[in-house]
Amino acid sequence: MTNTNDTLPSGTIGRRQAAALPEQPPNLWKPVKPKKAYDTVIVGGGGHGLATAYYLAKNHGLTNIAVLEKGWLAGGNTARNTTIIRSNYLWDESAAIYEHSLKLWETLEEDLGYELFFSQRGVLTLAHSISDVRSKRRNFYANALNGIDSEWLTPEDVKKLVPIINISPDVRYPVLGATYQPRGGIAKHDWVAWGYAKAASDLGVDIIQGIEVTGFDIRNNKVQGVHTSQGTIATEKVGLVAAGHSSILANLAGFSIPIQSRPLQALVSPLLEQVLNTVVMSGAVHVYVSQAHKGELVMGAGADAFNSYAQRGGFHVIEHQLAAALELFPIFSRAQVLRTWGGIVDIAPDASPIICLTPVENLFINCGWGTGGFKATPGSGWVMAYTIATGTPHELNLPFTLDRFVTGHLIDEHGAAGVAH
Amino acid sequence: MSEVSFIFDDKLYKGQKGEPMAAALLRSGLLSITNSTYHGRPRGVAGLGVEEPNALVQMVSGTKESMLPATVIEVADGLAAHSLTGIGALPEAPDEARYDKTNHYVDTLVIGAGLAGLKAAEEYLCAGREVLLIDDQPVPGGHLRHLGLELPAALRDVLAHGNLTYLCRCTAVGLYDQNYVVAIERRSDHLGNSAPANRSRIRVWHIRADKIVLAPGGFQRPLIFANNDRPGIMLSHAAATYVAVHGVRIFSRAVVATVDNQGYRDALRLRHAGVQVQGIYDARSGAGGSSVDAARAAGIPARFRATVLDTAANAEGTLHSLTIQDLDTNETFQIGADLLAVSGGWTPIVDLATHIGIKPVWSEEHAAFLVNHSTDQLRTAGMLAGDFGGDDDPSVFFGPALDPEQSRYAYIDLQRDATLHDLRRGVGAGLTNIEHIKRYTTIGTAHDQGKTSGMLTIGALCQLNGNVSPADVGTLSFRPPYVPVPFAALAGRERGELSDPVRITVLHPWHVEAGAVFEDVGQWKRPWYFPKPGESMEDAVRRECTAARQGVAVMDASTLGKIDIQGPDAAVFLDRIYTNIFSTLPEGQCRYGMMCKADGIAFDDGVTTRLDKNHFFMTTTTGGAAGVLAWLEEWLQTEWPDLKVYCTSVTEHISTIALVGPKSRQLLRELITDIDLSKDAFPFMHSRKATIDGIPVRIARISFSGELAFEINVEWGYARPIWERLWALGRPYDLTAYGTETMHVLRAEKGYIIIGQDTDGTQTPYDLNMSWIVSKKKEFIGKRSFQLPYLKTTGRQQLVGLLPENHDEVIPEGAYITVLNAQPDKQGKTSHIGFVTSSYYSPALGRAFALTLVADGLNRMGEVVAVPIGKKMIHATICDAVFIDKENIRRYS
Amino acid sequence: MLYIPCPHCGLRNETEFHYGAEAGVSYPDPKVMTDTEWAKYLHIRANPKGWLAERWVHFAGCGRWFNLWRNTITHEIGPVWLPFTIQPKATDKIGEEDPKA
Amino acid sequence: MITKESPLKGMNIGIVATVTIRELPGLHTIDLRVAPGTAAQVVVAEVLGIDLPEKPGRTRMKTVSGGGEAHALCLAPDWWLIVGFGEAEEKLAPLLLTNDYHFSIVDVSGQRTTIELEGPKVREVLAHLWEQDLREKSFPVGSVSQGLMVKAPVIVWHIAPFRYRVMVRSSFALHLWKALTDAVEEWM
Repeated sequence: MTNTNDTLPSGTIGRRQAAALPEQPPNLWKPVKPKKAYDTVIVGGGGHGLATAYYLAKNHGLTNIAVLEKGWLAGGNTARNTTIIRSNYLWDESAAIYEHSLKLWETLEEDLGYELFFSQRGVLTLAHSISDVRSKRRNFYANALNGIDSEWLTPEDVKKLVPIINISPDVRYPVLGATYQPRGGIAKHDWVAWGYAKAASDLGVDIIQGIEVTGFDIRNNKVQGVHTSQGTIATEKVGLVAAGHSSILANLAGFSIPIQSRPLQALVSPLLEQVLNTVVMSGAVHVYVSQAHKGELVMGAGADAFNSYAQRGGFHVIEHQLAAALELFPIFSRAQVLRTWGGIVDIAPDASPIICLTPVENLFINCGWGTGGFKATPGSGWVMAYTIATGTPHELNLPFTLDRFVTGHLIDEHGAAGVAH
Repeated sequence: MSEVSFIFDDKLYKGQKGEPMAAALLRSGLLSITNSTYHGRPRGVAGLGVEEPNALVQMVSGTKESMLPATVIEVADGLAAHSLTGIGALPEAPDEARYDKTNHYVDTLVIGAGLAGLKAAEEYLCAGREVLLIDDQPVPGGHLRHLGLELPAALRDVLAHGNLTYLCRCTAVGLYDQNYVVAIERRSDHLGNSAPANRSRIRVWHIRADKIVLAPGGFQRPLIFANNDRPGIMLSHAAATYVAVHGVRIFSRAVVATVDNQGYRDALRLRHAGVQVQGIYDARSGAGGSSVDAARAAGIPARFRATVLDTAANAEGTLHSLTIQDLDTNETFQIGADLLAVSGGWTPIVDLATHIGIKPVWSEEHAAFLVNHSTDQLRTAGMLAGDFGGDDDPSVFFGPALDPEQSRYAYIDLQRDATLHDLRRGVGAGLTNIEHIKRYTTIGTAHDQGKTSGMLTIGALCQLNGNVSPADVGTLSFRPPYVPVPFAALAGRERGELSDPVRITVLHPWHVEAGAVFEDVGQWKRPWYFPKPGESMEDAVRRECTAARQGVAVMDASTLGKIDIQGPDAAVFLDRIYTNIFSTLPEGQCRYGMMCKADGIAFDDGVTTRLDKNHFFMTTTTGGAAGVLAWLEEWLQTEWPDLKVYCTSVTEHISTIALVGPKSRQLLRELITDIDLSKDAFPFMHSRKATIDGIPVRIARISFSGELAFEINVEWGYARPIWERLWALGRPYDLTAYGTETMHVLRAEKGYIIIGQDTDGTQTPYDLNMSWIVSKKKEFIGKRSFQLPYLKTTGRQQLVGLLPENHDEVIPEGAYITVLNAQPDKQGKTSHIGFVTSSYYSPALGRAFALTLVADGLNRMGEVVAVPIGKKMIHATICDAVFIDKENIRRYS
Repeated sequence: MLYIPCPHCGLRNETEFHYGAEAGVSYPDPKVMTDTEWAKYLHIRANPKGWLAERWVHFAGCGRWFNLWRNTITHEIGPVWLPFTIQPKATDKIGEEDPKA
Repeated sequence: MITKESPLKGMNIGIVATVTIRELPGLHTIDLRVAPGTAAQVVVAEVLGIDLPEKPGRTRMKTVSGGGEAHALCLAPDWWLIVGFGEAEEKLAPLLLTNDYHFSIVDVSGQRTTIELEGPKVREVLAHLWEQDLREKSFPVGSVSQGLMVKAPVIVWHIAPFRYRVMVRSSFALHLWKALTDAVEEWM
């Protein structure tokens, strides 16, 4: 459901009615203390972890579950992304899982009974050179075969959709065309996590903040519990869903994963009159922009080159990105950068996720979403819940194993995606 | 100071040049400036600088920047603005202003030119350091300016010191790792219409300093009470400054509500400026200090344990009267006032310090979060370090206890219209972490990023959580930039043609004159095709192709990467780098080679010539040039230091001209007379030195078209004259220039791949039907990966040709291929067997054709397949990927 | 914008360098590798929280590869060393715990 | 008669009150690669008759036949750019053939285009585009450094007081020229 109407009285001076967010529900998740034992422990209280807990409870009837969050709920990448949602990925395996996710998005507000500002305003992916056009068109044809809504737009079509975009052939990297996914869009990130948290909590899931997992109780290569900053918690199954800390947790459990953790920055402007009703992405010049419901421009930058857990990146990345943005949107010249921030993205060698069993029995891992995690939240939680509940991967996450790095069966979204916000 | 006039909300105002617009508006009696964003309540100026939560304006003059606080805009002639309700607008008109950047290195950077900053600067100057002093105000002195005081002479000397650079109107917006600061200097807005055209409006400073001193000062806090947002309610320091320094004379009856001695100091200033101060209501149970005594001596009634509970407004919505509450008896009474000056204590500006992860520490003594930090690299000073000056003993008090109804109008974040009520709901919803409260209430997310509301939120949470200490609640996280910065400033000069380098060959001007249409290949501009007047692209490409196949055509191949490789181990080295063998290559001969990464995936290819035993000349793809050289260096430096090899890029030292076609030898004979170009004397894939008018050139019989072809390699600077001469000689041959499109058609007709077009980063040489190039005899990078299960499975996609049934139908590149009559499954998915990588019309074949990657393609020869294009279904036949001259007679001719 | 100490050119902005991930992962003998061992060489690199011994190349300057210790939480930069020389401890300069020690 | 043509042909010398920008066409340069501290380095230096500074960033000058100036610019521990020394190649060629010494020489005269900037504000102008430290104490006369200028690979060479040479990869020459002439805008 697309929500654009305001629910609070609005200011009248100035050129625009102020759109306000509706009041949040009077209750979210129940504050609880950790129990001595659970059937399943989810490590990581971000969107993916909360969604995993929710689907374990809802789809598989497992409610004796704890979600353990080191910091504050959804304070990691869930709070730090650009909220872009789409499913028009190149490879069949990727398209399948992201499309599954998008289908879940389309009913999520009803499902959770929570306003998420899920807005299917469409996602444009621009092409700026002939080879860029070639690969984007391939993407478009691939989507068509996979039953994913996708259109190919000429620069003129793009201009109709986004009147403020500059399609002049004279700019350094002119717009030569674009793929368009009408069902793509954005949602309000914090509320997605809170919606899952509330729904999971209502189903009896324990959500515990400020508790850090310091190790695992593993006997006969089988996980028996987790050691935490608040003591050991016994459990039969553990799901690691802690983007930005996956390598650390895997090492604690005694195995290595092919993940590098990098800073990924984003920024937001002050409230502005609506000028952009579509999500615009351009991997070639690293511009990922949408205008949120309240009116702020939300932009994503490219990932920094080096490993870091500092949740901050280099300012030069922001500067180059804004230069590119102004070539595309001259009207942004006087928009202001209000706030910049960084998340920690776990990037696998093929820029595809890892959702699978691990060398440790009953220990499952979900990581490596790179820059694409937010859009995958429902689908990721859904297949992770299935994998944990049944002990076997769902066909949707079957290709996304750790084993693929040994067999060589990578799902290389690098060539296709660049930075796949 | 001179008087200027400016326009606000379409009315003319007078002001003193350089004073804040807020001061001029107040002096003229404009109390209510705008309505609030969501609640639509009247709001007026409440602060003194960037912390201002209400008075946001959009410039109508100049660059029309939006969301600027009237408290920081300096009035000048010709300036015009209008009020905003907290939502900015992006003007359509192009931004004509100039924005630039500079890079600056200095021994010591001092941020903040208040007393603390100036004293620090003096200290480092005395120690012989060079100092850069930046400050966001138009004049130095910090609070002195607000007090209307002059700088002491000693500090004026600091500013005059030869080793000091002082930048005013320059705001440090971000502190980054290794003492890197980004600062924004606003350089022309204050000049109004007298700003020079060539002066950049905003300059971004990238500053790297050995030592940084943070002396940013602080913001005064408001208090939380019902209806605390009315015009006429101001921070006491702001009110006193507007009245005492800027001559605002619109207030007659003032009341001061305070929790520190600042309230007394400001009450005195108001009083001295002729404002009747009816009372100071101090929430503390008592306080000493000179300012308290002075206020008493001045006869200003002061009362402890009392504060403001609520306010009332007159018809215009501006302050009319207050309800004062005795905090011991809870008795209340009314008092009339048109100015309420509030002093809730000071909040040091911790923002920059927290940018690099320094955690502020709560000080009960100062009733504030401090950063008292001192290392070799970074030091804090002034208020931030706990030096509040004055005679203060502040207390922790944020406001009286309010009932639910009152809390609906007790504003914490005035920009976001977020109230104590909203905050209570958040706590009620089970939220404990301040970051959750922020997101639940949107407090601190507005234009001012919580500069005044942040501490109020912490204070309110302390009360709601049972009077815990702010230390337990912690601060909100601050992120760059400290104040909003226009996109244009951060883009700087990186606009238009300077937004990214345009790389061109030395022949580029000729191509332009010849009317070439260009394509971007990475940063290069390459001629795509050369249309004659009236020709379509299709016409031009067909003409160019035909010339190359039947006559003689020429192209500028200078963008190819070129690497000079020398040393006794050069051949061994190439054997390890390339999948095929180069040590057996005779001197003076060329060989096509392919490179894989360690994962076995093809990543670059090109022809390498052995100039002599220990000397090779490698060419790479245009896009791969830098990557390949880096790849070679990485292996030499980090794995094989024992190999005696040196690699040198000569991409732009050597220009390459490709002469192609059955008549190319004839034409070349006229240009090159000192070597025998005959088939036998100069066979295919051989290289010869020659001269043209004494200019040394190297000729190679290399063909990317399958035709008889020669490459002329010559020093960059000589390429244009030689190209010109070739054209003069070529006229009788109808010499034709061709671009990248024709090059692609010609090579595709021969089944020659282009890495990056016919590959997508998942193909091994085997997949490209090039097992012949993979040496079985030797080790090379990537070989091991060919043994990985998935890379040796049968049925992998392989490079094959495709011929559409309809000869004129050029299949779109990127299109997917299915078996005949493929049907979608229940999820609407249709499985495919591959896709089209290259597709063109071939004049030579008189039909369209394509190169494709098809699963098990080599075993599907002759199979008719389908290519769905939307509703349309193209039928085509899989065939060998070589379409022309399979026997290679032409290139050998 | 990290300020990276090139052992040959001195301190330079991060934009002059390319990142090379974990240091000290040398090319193994492919002939004796199991698929699993080979995959480890291809894809597994250290990704610790804290001190990381990593490779950089000063591509825009001298073009040389080198190694340094960097703290992935604080971005503090520790000792630098050249390929094929003894790897110092992160503690040599800063007095932090060396994860590999 | 064939004469060289510069990538900046037709670009007028940009002169403003405070800075002069001009191209120095036809500068002869070769890349010399030889391992430091080896016999090869000693012999090469002897044959060239110019000592090779061992620290990247340093330069040496010698006057050559005809009174011209030749310079050796140390770009990396084993990499020198030899500027204005036409005979260098033929002097070293025989030594290379002996195969007794491992080094390489490559004529790269075309690889880079040299732009010279001079004037009282030259450092301010360069600071707009050059991220490295130009302070006298960090980059005195005689220093050389490689880096990126408006994303173009360059060698910046402080050849004399208030005089700098920027040697840019030739395909970027026009791009850099435009950026430099833009950067002087405010220093007119």
